[in-house]
Amino acid sequence: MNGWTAITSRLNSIVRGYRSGLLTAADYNNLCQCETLDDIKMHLSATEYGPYLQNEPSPLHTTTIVEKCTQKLVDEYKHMLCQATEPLSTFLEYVTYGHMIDNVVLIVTGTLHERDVQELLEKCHPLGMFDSIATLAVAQNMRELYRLVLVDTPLAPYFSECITSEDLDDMNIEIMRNTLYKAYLEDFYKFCQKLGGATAEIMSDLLAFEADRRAVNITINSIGTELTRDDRRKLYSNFGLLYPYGHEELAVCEEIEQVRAVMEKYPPYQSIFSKLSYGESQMLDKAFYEEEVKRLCLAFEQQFHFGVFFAYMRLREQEIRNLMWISECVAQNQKSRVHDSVVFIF
Amino acid sequence: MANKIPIPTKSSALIAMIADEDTITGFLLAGVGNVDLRRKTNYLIVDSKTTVKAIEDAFKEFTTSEDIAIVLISQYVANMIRFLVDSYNKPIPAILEIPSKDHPYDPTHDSVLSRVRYLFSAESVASDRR
Amino acid sequence: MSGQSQRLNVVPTVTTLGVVKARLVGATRGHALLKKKSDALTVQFRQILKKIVSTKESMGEIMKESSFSLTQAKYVAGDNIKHVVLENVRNASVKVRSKQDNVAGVKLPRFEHFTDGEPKADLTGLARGGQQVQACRAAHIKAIEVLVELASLQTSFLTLDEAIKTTNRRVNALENVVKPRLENTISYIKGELDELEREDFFRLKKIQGYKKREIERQMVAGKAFAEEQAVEKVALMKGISFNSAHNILAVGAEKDEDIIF
Amino acid sequence: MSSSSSWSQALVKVSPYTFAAIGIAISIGVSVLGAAWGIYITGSSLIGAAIKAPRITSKNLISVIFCEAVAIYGVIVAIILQTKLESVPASMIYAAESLRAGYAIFASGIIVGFANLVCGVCVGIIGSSCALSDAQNSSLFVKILVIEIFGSALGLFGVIVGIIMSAQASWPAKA
Repeated sequence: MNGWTAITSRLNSIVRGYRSGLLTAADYNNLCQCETLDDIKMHLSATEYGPYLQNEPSPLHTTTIVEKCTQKLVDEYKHMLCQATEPLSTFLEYVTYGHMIDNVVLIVTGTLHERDVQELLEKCHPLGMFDSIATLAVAQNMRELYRLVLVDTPLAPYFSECITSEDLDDMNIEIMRNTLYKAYLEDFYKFCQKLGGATAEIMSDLLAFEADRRAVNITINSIGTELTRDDRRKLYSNFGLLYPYGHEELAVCEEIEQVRAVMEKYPPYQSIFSKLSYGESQMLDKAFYEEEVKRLCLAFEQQFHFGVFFAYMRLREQEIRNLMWISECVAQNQKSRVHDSVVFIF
Repeated sequence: MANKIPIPTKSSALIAMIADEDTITGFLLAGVGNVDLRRKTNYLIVDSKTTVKAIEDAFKEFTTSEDIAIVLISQYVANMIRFLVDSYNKPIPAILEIPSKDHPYDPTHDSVLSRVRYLFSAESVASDRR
Repeated sequence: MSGQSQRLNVVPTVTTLGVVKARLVGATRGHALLKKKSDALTVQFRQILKKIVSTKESMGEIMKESSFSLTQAKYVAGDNIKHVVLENVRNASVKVRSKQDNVAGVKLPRFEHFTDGEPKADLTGLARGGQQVQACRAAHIKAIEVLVELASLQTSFLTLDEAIKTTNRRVNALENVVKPRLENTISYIKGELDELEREDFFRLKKIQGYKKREIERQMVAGKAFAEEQAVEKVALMKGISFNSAHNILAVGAEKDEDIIF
Repeated sequence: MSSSSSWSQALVKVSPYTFAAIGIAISIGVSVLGAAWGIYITGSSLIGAAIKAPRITSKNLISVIFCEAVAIYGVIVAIILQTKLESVPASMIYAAESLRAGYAIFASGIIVGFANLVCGVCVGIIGSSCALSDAQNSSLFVKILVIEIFGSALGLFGVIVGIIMSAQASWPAKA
């Protein structure tokens, strides 16, 4: 009950209330039956997304749906953040650092290519916005940008830890992103350990899963690229079930089957990999998402911890992904594929 | 043969695009995109805010550009500037109407395909005439 | 034949006839050749037509697949992936090369795509959905292949269409204008020549008749003269000419007329 | 042996009235603390959960009432205890019986107070869970209510023992 106050408790109930607003399997079944995007809108208007979609003009685009659903998530997030007290507010901020990294990296990329920063700002994920993000726009060169990132963003520790201003110029942008993300995950993990109690317990499980998933994905995706083993090793987060022995083994993997062999030594992941037929890797992401959702839902089974906030945000994001998938399938007339990637949350 | 347009043979040319964001993203991923020194792109992203004027300008620019061999244009975008597309009759750059994901492909609107269809149906009659 | 106006304005002579006939032969040969060309083009044209229709249909499929693969990538890697891609554009690695094909003398453009430099096996979506991104890239490259093929087909279609139209116009021109005109001219010249010949013949006939009559008359005259001679001989033999006086009178009368003028 | 400064001396020398009064104070004070803590936990969750599911408010007031009951136990026991507090002649004040009565009231106060404190917290946490689960799934309400009743029974045990204990308290007769 560390840091547990009436406000936290109330927010906790609110977030659980929000959770009950997540779409159910019945909703998904209905949505999967839709023929047009307007049908989807009609179905969604009966759910919590209704107010967000009701004023949209009729030729609906999938991007609009996704945008509005994200808007709802952002509104809820802001509502919670406004009311949160320490240490919950810090925790909530941590939850969005992932998006923030994406945004900063996007702006850095844009600045490298001398794009109009105003345009870039529009493309940033709303969850990853912070007040001073616009100041990054004034940077003229890399050195200045680096300085601004250090001064103005909450990500400064990660930057100063992992990246020098010279790196900004020649480092591969994806490696930079993943280095930052690694630092972020480790920091978040430490923060949760510091909070202690049920929060530490649950969050370490969730974050370890996240870290392991990233490790596996990075391994699989870097097979056949110029990423060296050492570089690959450096992108793995230093915690999680796979740390450290699994990481050593993953770092030297050269094909998917080897990854599978490594992962099958770990019981929680064995089930994921055993679901995949031999040589298939396309469904891996979905399997991971399913596992993640399962774990996130479990976080709601306990009370008096911050994991629910993290879990809720992640579940909402998954739901938005599902909605995007369904609406894209409907828009592209690929109804037969609808069920391929929808991860039911309940 | 006075009006014969010479076909330029060049070693390399670009593919220009006027389409919605997702289609362009896909093709850029494939490596079609190009940004030249003056920060000019060889693609135009059409969203709800893009004006018809902008599309027209881009279309004219792409079709008159030297180093563009093919212009891919989303069908629904082509419908917006149908008169321009229809009045265009040079062989190079070739205008190609492509379906976009939100708008299922409608062969009746394709200026070339409609001619093809017409010719197909008129073929039996036409072959007598020829 | 549509009237005599449809002929060349020539002097109907045998030489001209020769010239015109040579032109007719040329026109006929040209017509046959053009007809063949047109047939060849039409064959090509129809092949292209069929290909266009089938390629357009398959293009629909492939575009659908590729945009779906993008959806898959977006599902796994997040919506942000498109911004990442958009911002990372530098130089085109997939380009088009155009060359020419020659079909029955018509130059058809042919596009070929090629990858410039090494394909960017970059690390987009390293932590999430890199494989889907790669799959999406592959799908779009496939789509580009089809689109480039379609583009060359379409350009060929337009060019061929134009070429066939011109060729047909020429064939028709030869068939319906030039040839009839030449034929008309030939027949006109022939007619004229025949006319001349007939006139000649008639004239000759006429002259012949005239000559015959003359000969007859001369023969008659000769006969008469011979008779006269005989009579004269007789008269001479008799010693008296009962005609000579009369002859002299007649000659004298003619001479009198001359004198009057 | 300086008995006057040892703890045992202190316990004996302190007035039984003091013990009795502290006992009464603990019984009401700590009980109310427990009840308040319970209501605090339940109430904040209830308010939060009621935003999305307003129907649960009236039903889940029962959790608050359960917590409130804990305070009422404290009040009842305090009243009972204070009726036990009788005045005795000054000479009898350190008599064994007086000391026993003082300790009995003191102990009974502590028993009731702390039993009610943990009972209040327990009912509060269960009540908070009850509100949250009811908001998600109304069929869970009755089931959790049963648990809550068991939790609130804990306080009752303390009350019963406390009352029996206080019955032991008998002051020496005035005569």
